[in-house]
Amino acid sequence: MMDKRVPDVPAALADVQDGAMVLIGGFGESGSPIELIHGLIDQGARGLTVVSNNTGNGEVGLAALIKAGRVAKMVCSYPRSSNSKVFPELYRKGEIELELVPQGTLAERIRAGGAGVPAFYTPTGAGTVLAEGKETRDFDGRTYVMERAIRADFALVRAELGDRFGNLTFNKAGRNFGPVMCMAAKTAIAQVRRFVPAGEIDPEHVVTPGIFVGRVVEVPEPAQESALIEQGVSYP
Amino acid sequence: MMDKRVPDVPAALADVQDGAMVLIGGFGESGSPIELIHGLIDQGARGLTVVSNNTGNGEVGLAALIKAGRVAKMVCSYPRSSNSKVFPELYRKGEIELELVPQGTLAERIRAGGAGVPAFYTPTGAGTVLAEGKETRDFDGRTYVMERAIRADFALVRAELGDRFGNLTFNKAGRNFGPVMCMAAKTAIAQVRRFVPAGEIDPEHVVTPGIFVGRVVEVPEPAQESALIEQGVSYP
Amino acid sequence: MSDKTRTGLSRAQMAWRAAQDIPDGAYVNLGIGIPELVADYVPAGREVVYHTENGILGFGPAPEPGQEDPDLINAGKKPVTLLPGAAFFHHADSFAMIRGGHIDYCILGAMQVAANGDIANWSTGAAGAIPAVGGAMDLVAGVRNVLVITEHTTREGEPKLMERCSYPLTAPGVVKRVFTTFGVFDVTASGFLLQEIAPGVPVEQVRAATAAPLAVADSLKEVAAPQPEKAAAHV
Amino acid sequence: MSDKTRTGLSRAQMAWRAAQDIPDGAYVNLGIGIPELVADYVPAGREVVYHTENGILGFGPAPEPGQEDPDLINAGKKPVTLLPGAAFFHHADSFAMIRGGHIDYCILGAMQVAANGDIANWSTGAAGAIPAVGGAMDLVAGVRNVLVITEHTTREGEPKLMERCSYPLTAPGVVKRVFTTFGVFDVTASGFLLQEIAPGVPVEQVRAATAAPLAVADSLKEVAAPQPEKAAAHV
Repeated sequence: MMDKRVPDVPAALADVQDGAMVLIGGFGESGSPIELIHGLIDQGARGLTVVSNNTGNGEVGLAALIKAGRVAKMVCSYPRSSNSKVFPELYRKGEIELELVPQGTLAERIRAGGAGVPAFYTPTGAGTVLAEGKETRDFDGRTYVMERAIRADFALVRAELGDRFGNLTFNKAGRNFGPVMCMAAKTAIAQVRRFVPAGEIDPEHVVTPGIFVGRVVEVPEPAQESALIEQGVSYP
Repeated sequence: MMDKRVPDVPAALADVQDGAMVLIGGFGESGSPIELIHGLIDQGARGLTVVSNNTGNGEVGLAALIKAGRVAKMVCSYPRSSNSKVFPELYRKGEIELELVPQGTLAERIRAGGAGVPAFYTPTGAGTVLAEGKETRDFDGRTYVMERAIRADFALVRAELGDRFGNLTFNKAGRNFGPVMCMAAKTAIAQVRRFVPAGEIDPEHVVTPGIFVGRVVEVPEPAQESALIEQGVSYP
Repeated sequence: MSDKTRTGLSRAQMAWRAAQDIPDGAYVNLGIGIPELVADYVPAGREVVYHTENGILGFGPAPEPGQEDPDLINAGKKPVTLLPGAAFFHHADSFAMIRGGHIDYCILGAMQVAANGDIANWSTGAAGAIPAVGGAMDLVAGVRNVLVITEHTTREGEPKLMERCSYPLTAPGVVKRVFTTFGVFDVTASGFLLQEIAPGVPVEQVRAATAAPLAVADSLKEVAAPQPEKAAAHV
Repeated sequence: MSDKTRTGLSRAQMAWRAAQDIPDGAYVNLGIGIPELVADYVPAGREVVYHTENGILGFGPAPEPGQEDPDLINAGKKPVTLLPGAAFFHHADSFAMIRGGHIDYCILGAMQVAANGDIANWSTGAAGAIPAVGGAMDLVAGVRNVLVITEHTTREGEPKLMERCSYPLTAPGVVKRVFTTFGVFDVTASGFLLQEIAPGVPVEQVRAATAAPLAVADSLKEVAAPQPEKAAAHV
């Protein structure tokens, strides 16, 4: 029987190896799989390359993973925010690498990785410093940049409902990078607010078909990053 | 006020010009916008380039459009079927051009057109006659074919529900090419089984956001191609 | 062709044998024809999720007569049903599943398979034929394990396992295993390797019907398929 | 800076003026800062659908206090509400809308805009700064009409309308029109063209604060924005 449900967060993350490439969903705290990120801190893998739109806030979630020294390299579009101290500090000290990617290019590179497309052309970034060192090419009189696909070992995402096949729905704009990150990882791990029996999600309403998902773990009341920060939490 | 609803099929198709490039949804009869296709026959535009997975059956729908001599060129993956006579006959006589594209490449080229990606690489077709004359390139030791995006003047698709903003849902596997074709056309026209008030489609369940749709026309009881053929219908 | 020692496995037996290779929890795409029969023979206790390139995961068998829905069909345009946990998606997502390596197995028919894993299953290249490819090239280029089920020879007795394909390729070097009337053939770095043979068929007969060098596994055994009559009864 | 003839338009007046350029039925993406105010001034009778790159079409104003949902936010990470007809979608689809030319207008802030339409709004290129680009490059490369709202000069009085940008570009040659404290500037093939001027501001003052040649339209008129006090009251 196909059953992708795992009993808890440690079981979901047990085989993340040192040096793994990990996609982490979320746009700021929206859709951020905070319990999975904290589980990854507990699990201990080091030297990670993390692909995520931002670099976290305060000292919880992604910021805590970075603070714990587990991330060798960040691939992201917007590594600073009103409340990000951890990444900027390490970056200035030269202790973490950064690959800066325009947000839409980041999403499209991840989708390409999931779709078996090794490279594509985009107008975004053409004529800017972010295209330096990249191949460019003209099509129909406009210059485009060639971008390579991103594939990863793991994806960690937050979803709303999940069933034993790994079918997922998301909550509002918390959907953001979740669906494409599930596509691009060898093992996509989703924390869901609620397990539902197979068939409870209408086949018309499935957002991420289970084929893209490796494991589902139930986290009924996920923490909000901003609430933890307000409470002065520093993980672990 | 934004209102993409039009009163009838002729109003939806009034400005299709001779020589237009038209994407037509459907996988066989599933999801085929048969009333819009018949409307296009009535409307009279000639010299069309039609992009559609198949070439129609019997003498209704897409086959009837071809039979009426309106299609100069077909771009499709599977131009024959158990009940297709019209296209093969014209093709053998040299009266219609064919660009044969693998089905997944066809879908991806259309999506790329809608997503502002002018070209991408795919493993599909590499080392076959369908890659002849196309650029190939190795990435990580495997050969890929460069494929160009498809953009069109119009898309004709069949959907299930539609609202005044053009938001759409589809019916089961009738979804097939509909969403990507809507993305890739300057004017996407959807025949929907039912108009619904804005907000009736849950924002989580919208399959094609209205931004990709230009016009919506209600066709409450769409004909099925196979039923028309059984009845011996030949359109017009 | 009534002599069982000459005919080898039935279509149902070939499908039965291929089905034994599908592990529990696999995502599988079945081609039109004999491959469709595979679903009937997946061993009890294994749950397999079927993908069809027109946009469904998790479909089930044909519906009762009268329950057909023209929008609920497989890639062969035959009516199917839905199992709990099914999902619909558009064509670009469906082929992302294929091209992105998310489908574990595809089982296809073929006109020819070559000793180097090349497959030809979309065109004879004959002048005047209407070329039609559908999703065949995407499947063989993208799916992790490409398996072929085919009669060992054409109706005219021409070999289908070749040194090199004479028909236009669907993709080069992708086939892992072939199930034919005469047995189970792995495609190895040094060509075809006969792993299992149809009961009562001599190796020399297989060789004679194969247009490529044929190695025979030391561990060669008979295909343990149920009797054709019995297997056929399931269909 | 209390002298109105020197300060020109208020933030609200700039937003008001930009809002007049948005036609009925447009899909619009508003940047963070002054551009956000534009939504308050779209003339009655015009229906505009707002897009935010994190995955919503059809959002509305901020919710009542206590009604905020951390998963219902805009690209500036501020809470929003939904209007009837809204839709959610993932990031690849959201940027397909942007890159694919489906968004009619984006209205953004800028550090610098050049006479050739170049825009710099993501980085000063200063050593030690943490580079961060977000969706800025996608928006200016993909949206059909890129409009900029900005103070005419920096807080330090440095010009922001330049012959060429000195900061790293967000994209070359994309800006169509700039709304500043001092007026409305079209980017034409021959550089900046002053189309409308803030009431009471002399052209020479505008020229002096602009680091590029400035042509003045024959049809130059005053910006017809409501009084700053009145406009500000709407915010």
